[in-house]
Amino acid sequence: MGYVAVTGGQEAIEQADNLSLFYRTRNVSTLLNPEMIENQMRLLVDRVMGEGGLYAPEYAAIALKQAEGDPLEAVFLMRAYRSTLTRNYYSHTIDTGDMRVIRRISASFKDIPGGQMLGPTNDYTHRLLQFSLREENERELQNFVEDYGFTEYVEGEITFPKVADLLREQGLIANHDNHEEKEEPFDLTRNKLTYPSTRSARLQALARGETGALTSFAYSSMRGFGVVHPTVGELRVGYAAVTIPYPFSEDEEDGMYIGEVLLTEVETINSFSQNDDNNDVQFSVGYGLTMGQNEVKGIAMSILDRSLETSGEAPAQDEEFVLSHIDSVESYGFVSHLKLPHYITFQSKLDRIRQAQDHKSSNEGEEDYAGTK
Amino acid sequence: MSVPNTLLTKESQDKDTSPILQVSNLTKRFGEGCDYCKNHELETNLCSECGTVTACSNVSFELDKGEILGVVGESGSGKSTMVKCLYFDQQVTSGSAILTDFKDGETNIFDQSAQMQRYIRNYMMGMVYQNPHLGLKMDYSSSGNVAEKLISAGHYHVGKIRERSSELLNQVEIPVSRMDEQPKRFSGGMQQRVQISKALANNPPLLLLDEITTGLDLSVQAKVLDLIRNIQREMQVAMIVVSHDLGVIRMLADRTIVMKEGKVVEQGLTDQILQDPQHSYTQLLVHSLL
Amino acid sequence: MIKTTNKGFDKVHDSQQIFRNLVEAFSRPGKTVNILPYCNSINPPQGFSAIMTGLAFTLVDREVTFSVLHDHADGVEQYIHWQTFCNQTAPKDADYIFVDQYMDENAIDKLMDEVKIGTLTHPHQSATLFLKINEFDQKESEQVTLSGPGINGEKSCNIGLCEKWITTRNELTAEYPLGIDLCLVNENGDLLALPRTTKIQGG
Amino acid sequence: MPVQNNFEMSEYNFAFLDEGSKREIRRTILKGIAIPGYQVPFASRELPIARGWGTGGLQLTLSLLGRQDCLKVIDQGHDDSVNAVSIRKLAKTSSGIETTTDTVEASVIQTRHRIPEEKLRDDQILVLQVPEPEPMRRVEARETQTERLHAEKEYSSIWVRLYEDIVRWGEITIGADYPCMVHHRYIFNPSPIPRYDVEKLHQADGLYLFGAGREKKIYAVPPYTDVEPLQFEDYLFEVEEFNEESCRLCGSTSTFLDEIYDSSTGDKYYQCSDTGYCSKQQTERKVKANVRT
Repeated sequence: MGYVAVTGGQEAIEQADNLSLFYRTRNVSTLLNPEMIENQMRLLVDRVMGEGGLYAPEYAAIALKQAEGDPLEAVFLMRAYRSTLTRNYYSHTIDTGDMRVIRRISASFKDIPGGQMLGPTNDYTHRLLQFSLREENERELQNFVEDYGFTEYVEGEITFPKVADLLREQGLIANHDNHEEKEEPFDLTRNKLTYPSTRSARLQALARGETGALTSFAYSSMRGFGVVHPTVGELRVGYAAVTIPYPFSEDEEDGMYIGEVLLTEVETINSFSQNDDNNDVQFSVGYGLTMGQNEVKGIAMSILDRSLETSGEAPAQDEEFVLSHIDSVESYGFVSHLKLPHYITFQSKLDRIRQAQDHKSSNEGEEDYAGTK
Repeated sequence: MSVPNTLLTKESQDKDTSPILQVSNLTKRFGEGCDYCKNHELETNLCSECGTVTACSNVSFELDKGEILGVVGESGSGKSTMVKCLYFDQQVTSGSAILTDFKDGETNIFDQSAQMQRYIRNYMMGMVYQNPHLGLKMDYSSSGNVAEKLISAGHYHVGKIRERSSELLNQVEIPVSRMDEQPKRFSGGMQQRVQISKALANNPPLLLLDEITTGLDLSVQAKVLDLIRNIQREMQVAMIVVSHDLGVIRMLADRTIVMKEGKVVEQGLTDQILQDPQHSYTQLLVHSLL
Repeated sequence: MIKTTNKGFDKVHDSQQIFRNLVEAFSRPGKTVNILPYCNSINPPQGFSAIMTGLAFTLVDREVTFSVLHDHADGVEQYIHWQTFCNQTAPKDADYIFVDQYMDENAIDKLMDEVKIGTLTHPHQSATLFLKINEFDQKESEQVTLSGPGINGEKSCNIGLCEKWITTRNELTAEYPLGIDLCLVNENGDLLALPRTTKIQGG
Repeated sequence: MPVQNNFEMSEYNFAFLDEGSKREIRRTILKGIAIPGYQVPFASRELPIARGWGTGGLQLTLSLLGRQDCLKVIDQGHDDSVNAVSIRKLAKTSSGIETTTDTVEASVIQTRHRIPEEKLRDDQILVLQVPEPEPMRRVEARETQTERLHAEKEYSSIWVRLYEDIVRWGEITIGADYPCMVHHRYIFNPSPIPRYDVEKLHQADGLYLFGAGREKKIYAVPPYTDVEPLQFEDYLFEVEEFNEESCRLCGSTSTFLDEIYDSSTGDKYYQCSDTGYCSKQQTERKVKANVRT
């Protein structure tokens, strides 16, 4: 009975689960604990939080452990968990101007108010495989950390003006509609995205999109299938405070601090155009914002934000094409569903092809079309 | 069908004396419009205040059964926009159109829902575009294209669909042996003829023709025009023929309206207009023809 | 703040039961179901119907809007808002409308003139109307004949609606799929649904 | 040895989803029933099973389930297929309700690709998993366009596709997921059930709900509703043929059969795809045989 591979389903699944566990642990000398992942796989954790749409570093670390490091699977675990959470409050809009910045750079100006701040980055490090990591010494590392003398900025102590605001004050940037900013943002979790969508819906879909997919689409635009090839006005990484409306207050503005989140924010400056409202010639800005430190995604998002506001035939200008295909939970799920049995649909197809063959052979020598006889 | 066939008024009623289509004050603006352009007579169709283009401004006319009405004007005069509005490809800004055969013969078809407008298109109109790509599905067979119109009008018998397709394609001189070929493999003139047979498939009382000979060779043009004349004679279809070419209008149209900057500047019998044009713009057109 | 007085209402299981009864009623127009057992622990203010309140608890939250037509609508609306976080709105914008009040012909006309019937692209963006009636089997209401999806052939029954409701409702549902979905309840918790697909004749 | 992926019910909600999510799905279901065949958009939550693996159906099931329910889950007609097992397990663990493999016992049945052989009763709800809810996707890729086609009831393009099939192949070539017209208004995809199952939707006693999680659509076929597979007057809709073949286990000739090849001999044989029904038939046959002897 070779065919019925999936019977005994319950047992088979249990066996499969156990085998996964076996393969994950059989060669293990030291078990990973989620804390290690959270602290030592910082960028991966950030990526999983961003695509998972859930700011919870510890849970992202657990998800990564469970997924044996597969970010797609980890994102999926985060999203599924997120579906069980009741949403009680909507936070106030975060003010990234007040960010406690750990890194900010501008590619537009050499000097900017507040200065460039490289912060933690590998951008200028040679990509040489560091074999010394095999034998990293815990004691030495501890000494390094102690000696480094790192002091974190305290919230509100040091903030940086935004480069885009600098240009905006000079009337060089076309602001997005003011009414847009006042409108309640679209909630992708609670509404189906429909086209044409609002900008807030687009930004949300992009912020949750898969890093690789976003990067590819943005790259296509820069490379020639599109019109957006921007300059990074500013890229900043830092912590922003989150507040929710005070539940027992009638005044919506009354806030309650619930914590801070690490964000990457990117504003890219694009070609200029004539502003419809006041006929001024101004730059247009693309905006990217993602949870954690995920710079390439932030830039890609800002390119796509701008690209989707232009009209044209390129894939990256097609809202439905981009937004329908960047969510990893959807693409990953649907591609992998081909692993499921399709016996019935295949049987139905077999029936049709056999019929079609019969038609062909019985019509041999006559006209193709059965109805003209 | 959620749209019952009873929507068509009885043929038996005597309609010969009344027009089949009455268009009143058809207006189409591209842009918001402002107090200035809504309330003033503008020289051109572009509002200097708000930049709105009034493509059609209060266009009114009637069309009798079996009659061919010519609409002439240079490009940008609003004539194509006008027929596209009638075929619901464009939404009018204001105005009305009444089809005598639809409902009680007093209903403004522009006020109908998209679902109902689709019904009117499918059952009571045919359209031939300048560009065959707009009217045909190039990847489907030619007979499939004709079938599409027939199916839209409620025909679901493959044998009968094929009979009618071959009849129609034959009428426009497409050999029956090629009826299952894709139009993308045909020449421009042939494509235009397939488009005409598709538009005629549901025996529409009203056929709209938008610059259908533009871009065709002269000899092919003559053939297509002949075809239109024959169809009109045999089938008694009322037509609106839009063209920038007064020669085409002269060959086909009983009556003609002349459009400029979105407005009707002159209308009357085609012969009269050609012999004794009143408006200076018409005079210009007629002179350029001679 | 209004104190919660609904300790007895189980937001998980009672609303599940009410929902399943709604599914049954919507699937079989004209069939009467009963939801009293799941609503009788609710104590809404201002003499508002406990049955209506149970339906509101089952269906509305901050993602949709509702409207109440009642002699003391303000108090009731505030109560439902506090319980469900659902935003109250004018009937013309409401997704769910709860009518627990006598309405004369003019009032019916006014309401039915403005309720949402959806668009051809999004016909579901239309109002669901809950009407409280005294009895389905009233003397002044004549028998009507129902047909359409969910009904095996035809069904004759009393629905306790005056002619005005029926004619205005029929007008709103004339161009399917546009229309409203109607749900009738009485204080005993009996409930009967008339989705837009149901043809109502006679009455 | 430990078995992973078990979760403590106390850590999760009854029937997994939070009440707000259920409420949205429930509202959508009611609109779906009120507008048969119309694909009602909904937000669609991520679930612990992958998109494309029945998240639409599962969201419907989890929103329907109450403590009194008895659930049956099948995939390809099988209760024991891995996907069915996994979905049943999630529903059961998170709600504690009864499950069954007997169609007759179930109040809610979730299925992928089949409708059970035993006729759906008026107190049963069948939930179908839908990979691609849009019938017009066969001819139009864009959602904005397909929305408009449905709004205007403009279906000629899919009909022409069938016409072209006939011209080219002498028949309509669509296998499973055969498009149907419901209540004379909407064309819809019945999910990839075989054509053999399509007629069970027409004027049925029970309610059919369809859920597409990835595409975020829910639709319904209420009881006693007209469901007509697209067909021409002279080219009628045809169901799959098994040419007198019978199930090698229960002997049935009136059920949908799986075509199977023996792994060692390569011989072709047939077997009921509805395993629950098949085993019942086998038992009955045995009982009869025993009576005879």
